[in-house]
Amino acid sequence: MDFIEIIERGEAEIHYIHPDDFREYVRDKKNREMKDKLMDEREAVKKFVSNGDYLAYDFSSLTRGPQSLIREIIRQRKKNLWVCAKFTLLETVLLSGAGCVDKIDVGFLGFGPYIARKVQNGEVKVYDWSNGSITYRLVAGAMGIPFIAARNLLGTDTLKHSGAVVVRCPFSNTPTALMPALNPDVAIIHVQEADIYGNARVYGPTVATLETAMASKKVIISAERIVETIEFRKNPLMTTLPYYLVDAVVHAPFGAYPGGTQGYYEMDSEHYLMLTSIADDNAMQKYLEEYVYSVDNHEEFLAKIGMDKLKQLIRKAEILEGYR
Amino acid sequence: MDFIEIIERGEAEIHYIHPDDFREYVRDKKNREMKDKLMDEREAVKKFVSNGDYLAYDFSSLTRGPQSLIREIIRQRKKNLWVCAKFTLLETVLLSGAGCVDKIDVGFLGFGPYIARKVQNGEVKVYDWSNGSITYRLVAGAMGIPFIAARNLLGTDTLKHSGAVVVRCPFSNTPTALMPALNPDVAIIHVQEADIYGNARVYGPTVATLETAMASKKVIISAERIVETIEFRKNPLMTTLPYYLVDAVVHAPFGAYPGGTQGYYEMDSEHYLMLTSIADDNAMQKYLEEYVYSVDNHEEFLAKIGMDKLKQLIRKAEILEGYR
Amino acid sequence: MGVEFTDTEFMICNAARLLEDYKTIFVGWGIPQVVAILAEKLYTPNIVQVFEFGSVGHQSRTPFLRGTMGGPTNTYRAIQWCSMNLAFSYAAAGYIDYGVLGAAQIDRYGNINSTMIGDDYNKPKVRFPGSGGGNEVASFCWKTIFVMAHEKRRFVERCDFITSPGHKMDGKTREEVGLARNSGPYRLITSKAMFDFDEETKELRLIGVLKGLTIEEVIDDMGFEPLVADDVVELEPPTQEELKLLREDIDPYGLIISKGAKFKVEI
Amino acid sequence: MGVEFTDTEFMICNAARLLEDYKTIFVGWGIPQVVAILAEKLYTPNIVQVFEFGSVGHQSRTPFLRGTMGGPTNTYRAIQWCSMNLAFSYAAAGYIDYGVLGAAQIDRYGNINSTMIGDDYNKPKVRFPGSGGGNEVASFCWKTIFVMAHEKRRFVERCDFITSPGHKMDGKTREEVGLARNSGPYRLITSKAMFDFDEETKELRLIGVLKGLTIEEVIDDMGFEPLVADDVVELEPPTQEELKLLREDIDPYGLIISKGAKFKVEI
Repeated sequence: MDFIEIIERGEAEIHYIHPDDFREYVRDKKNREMKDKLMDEREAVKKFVSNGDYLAYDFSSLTRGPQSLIREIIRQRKKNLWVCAKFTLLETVLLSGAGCVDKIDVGFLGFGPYIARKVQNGEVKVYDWSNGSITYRLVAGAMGIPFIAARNLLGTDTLKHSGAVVVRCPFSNTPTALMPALNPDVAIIHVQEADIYGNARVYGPTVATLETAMASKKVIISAERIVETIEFRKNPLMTTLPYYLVDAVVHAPFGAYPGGTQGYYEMDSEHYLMLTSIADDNAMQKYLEEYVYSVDNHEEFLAKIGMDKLKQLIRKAEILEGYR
Repeated sequence: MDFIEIIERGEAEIHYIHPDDFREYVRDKKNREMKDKLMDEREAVKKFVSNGDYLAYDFSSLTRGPQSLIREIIRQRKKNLWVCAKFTLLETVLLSGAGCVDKIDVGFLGFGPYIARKVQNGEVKVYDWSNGSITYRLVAGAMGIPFIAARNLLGTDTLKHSGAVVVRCPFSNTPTALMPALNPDVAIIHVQEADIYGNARVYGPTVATLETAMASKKVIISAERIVETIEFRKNPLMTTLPYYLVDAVVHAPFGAYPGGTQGYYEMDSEHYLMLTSIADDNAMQKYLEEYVYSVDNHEEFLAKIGMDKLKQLIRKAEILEGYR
Repeated sequence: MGVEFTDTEFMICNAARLLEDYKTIFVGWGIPQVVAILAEKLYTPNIVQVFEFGSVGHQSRTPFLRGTMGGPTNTYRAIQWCSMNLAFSYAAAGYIDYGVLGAAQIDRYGNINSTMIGDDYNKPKVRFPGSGGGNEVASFCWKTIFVMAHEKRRFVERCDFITSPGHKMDGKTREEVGLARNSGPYRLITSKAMFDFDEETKELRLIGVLKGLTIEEVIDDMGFEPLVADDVVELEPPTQEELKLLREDIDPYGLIISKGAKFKVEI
Repeated sequence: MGVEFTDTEFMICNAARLLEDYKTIFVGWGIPQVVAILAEKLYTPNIVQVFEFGSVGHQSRTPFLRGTMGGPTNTYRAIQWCSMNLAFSYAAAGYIDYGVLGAAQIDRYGNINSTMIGDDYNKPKVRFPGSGGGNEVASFCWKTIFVMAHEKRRFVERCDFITSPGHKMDGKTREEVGLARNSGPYRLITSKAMFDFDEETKELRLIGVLKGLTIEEVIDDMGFEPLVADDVVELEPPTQEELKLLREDIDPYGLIISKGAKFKVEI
């Protein structure tokens, strides 16, 4: 029989959905109607994040991260999440600290001793990939293909502890890694502009906004600003996400706080340092109590941060070029 | 031994370069220096199109096609080209009529009886793919991977006559087509705006502008307008091609004529009808003599078309929204 | 009182009536574009068109200009302009509901040929443009609608060349060859009739004939005998409203709609 | 006369001096960013930075703000903002010349560990962030430069975990495991020395030591004995010009450059 040699198989458990099953989900649940999807964080997370979900987010707690949604997930005490931690920093730490997370696919598991100890103690299970391989997996998920070929991870222990498979390429005869498609259950994404239907625009580097949204069953976006649909139609090249990828739109000014959002506000370095200095569960629970559990919603959280601080952060965001 | 079953192999000869060879070409020949690459069609084609090259172009003779470059290739009587005819119309017909072409990878071999007869007579050899599979091949070539998985062509004679290979996916167990990467020798692309270094901006649908340029060894772009580099830096999301992908920049107003270019001019339907009515070699050679061989360059060609006609076509292009 | 119309007008109107509102539709060049525009104007104002070269949700201006599919009027006020890869990826991942395609030949399982006629691939009797994006539309979209002139020679037991997949290819099902589950041919609209595909056997099944024609007349003009539904309906000819839109607004130069034989039906 | 500087300042300056002008460089978070900015200001004004999250050819503003790698100052006036997939694709297809990466451990073939310390993957003694984009940088870029504090425990015969590939992994060459031909580790810059990799054996080879240190002192602080070049050079400490730029312009808050032990060298 004609065959291709399998050279190596990574040993990780993978979150994997047959592309046909994903397609059928998309057919049945992703609405092609332009309907008003505006809701607050509470409703969006209640409706679209379930215990046990595989959760992806785009960009980081430094920049344009979906922090108000992360806090709401914690506030609703979601459990047993499997988190896709690619190019992310404190989100995964906070979610783990709050006991929401069982498993983490690691691109970059930043940072601080707190999360490291959770892994060392076996409180969360990690699978090692890389930012590139997780991105490729999302690309495959978005393209509706069962896997994608790649030339990274090869030769490393990262590959052994990932879920990639290495085969001999039938065209080039070169060992080639196959990355299984990744179709998260839910993605949360913060953007600068969206309309009430979910058309969305990201300014600045786009990381994997589009691929993540396309590949995910449920998509919640939060937006600094809600704009009219005509804004997208006037400049269609700037549309990052078409509405039919999106299930919920949350209007969340300062939604990326304590990180920054380009064209709106800079990150709050002091709050950020407070977060990175959390070293034990005591400090973590104290932080969560003060900034998440004890506040009812994002608006109350912002009130606690205070307008003076927010005004300072807006003041620092003087560079608008490229973000309008 | 652990293996993946090969279910079917397409029989076509393929243009294929080992990804390592393409990488080394890129390392040695694609200059990362921002140097002035402005030249006219004659110099660009002379320097960067060789007999026997595998030639790709983006978009069609209807819209934003690189027609002044196509005419120059004919004028220089290039031979034995292998043409990537994806989403293209009259370009391939003209190149074949001029005797420049030996082989065609077919996405869409439009149109008219003239090219059909060339195929029927065996004057050009065709390999059948599809617009999607050729695009996927270019995506793989651009990503530096040896192949890409896909779920098209399956079950068809198109697959049998393509160069795709069908394997059983090790993750989903589903038969999956593998499309070999495509790295053309040369790509010619028409854009709205470029700087002298090759940074380029396309307005409107982008087809596979970026993937084609990334995947190709040599890239010639022609541009309606040459702009300052700062125009790209002020709005980096709108950059379609970064300069280091590009070898030559040709300033070619009306470079897509008789097709149109969005935001500049509409297509010339009369000239186009004249072209589509070419049914035999007599008519073809007469056209080529009058509009290609007997004129020295693009500017002379435009003079033959006449300012009255060009002005009419500019007049018709009233929609600027989205193209500025 | 009678209505006069062309083959093409009949096919366009019947295809347009089939579409659902609030759905995405992958639109090919030419006839499918006119179908989508007519549907948008009359029946499904919120349908979302997708063009393979990278345009999503545009609101095509009229008059329809055949030559400039990528141009400003046809891609006017799109929701997104993107790459061909992305347009096909939307379809591959299941986001595109309908596809509309033309065909030169069709067989009883909905395989279509748009590549060549003849029995020698290297010496075709007739050579067509090939797949274009047709293979992807037929492979990826949930429901593909074919539009084809009703001529005996176009209905064949086995396409001279299967360009784009139907429900069964040489005995193998779509799932067996790896195509997406539950996708595939949905309707065939010809200049005389409409067909679906039997749920069990996946064979072409006559479900409607142009008003004034008999089932026998329709089948006589086919190269094989299709299944026939228990309740074959009469297909209404184009309405005055449809024809007025087509002829005065959408395609006043008759670039598309004037093609094909002329019919006259008493109404 | 003497000059005082930190480990980090030494590594940054030596890495910056290594770069070539008119080349592309894949820049990681933190130290690599400062290397690129210093190089741009002093040595290679036309170097083209690439960030993994999708920024090409930006001209980072100073002062450097550690926290906002994706923010407006660090990605200022880029040539292109794009996706992570595209940034890595540029590297995979051969368009990126240099990469700059940190490491927790390195072995003699340039394999690096940034994942975990210990012999049980499931119960690591120390857990680090993992690959991030490091695996891609080390897999795809033509020449990767590592920057690492010079500590005995960091030089190991076999990394506890090979996060990103060097020249030979457990006896297999890069080509044998499928990595891109002629790519890979180029230099290791530590707080005391510089290494290349022997052309034949691909082993780590000492080629420079910080002025004032001996070869023996450097090797004593390593967990294995490296090859030693015939002509080991003296590495100049940071110049006044470099330090002034680093301390007054690029990193006045000492977010990056203040880290590590302090050295004083007579000049």
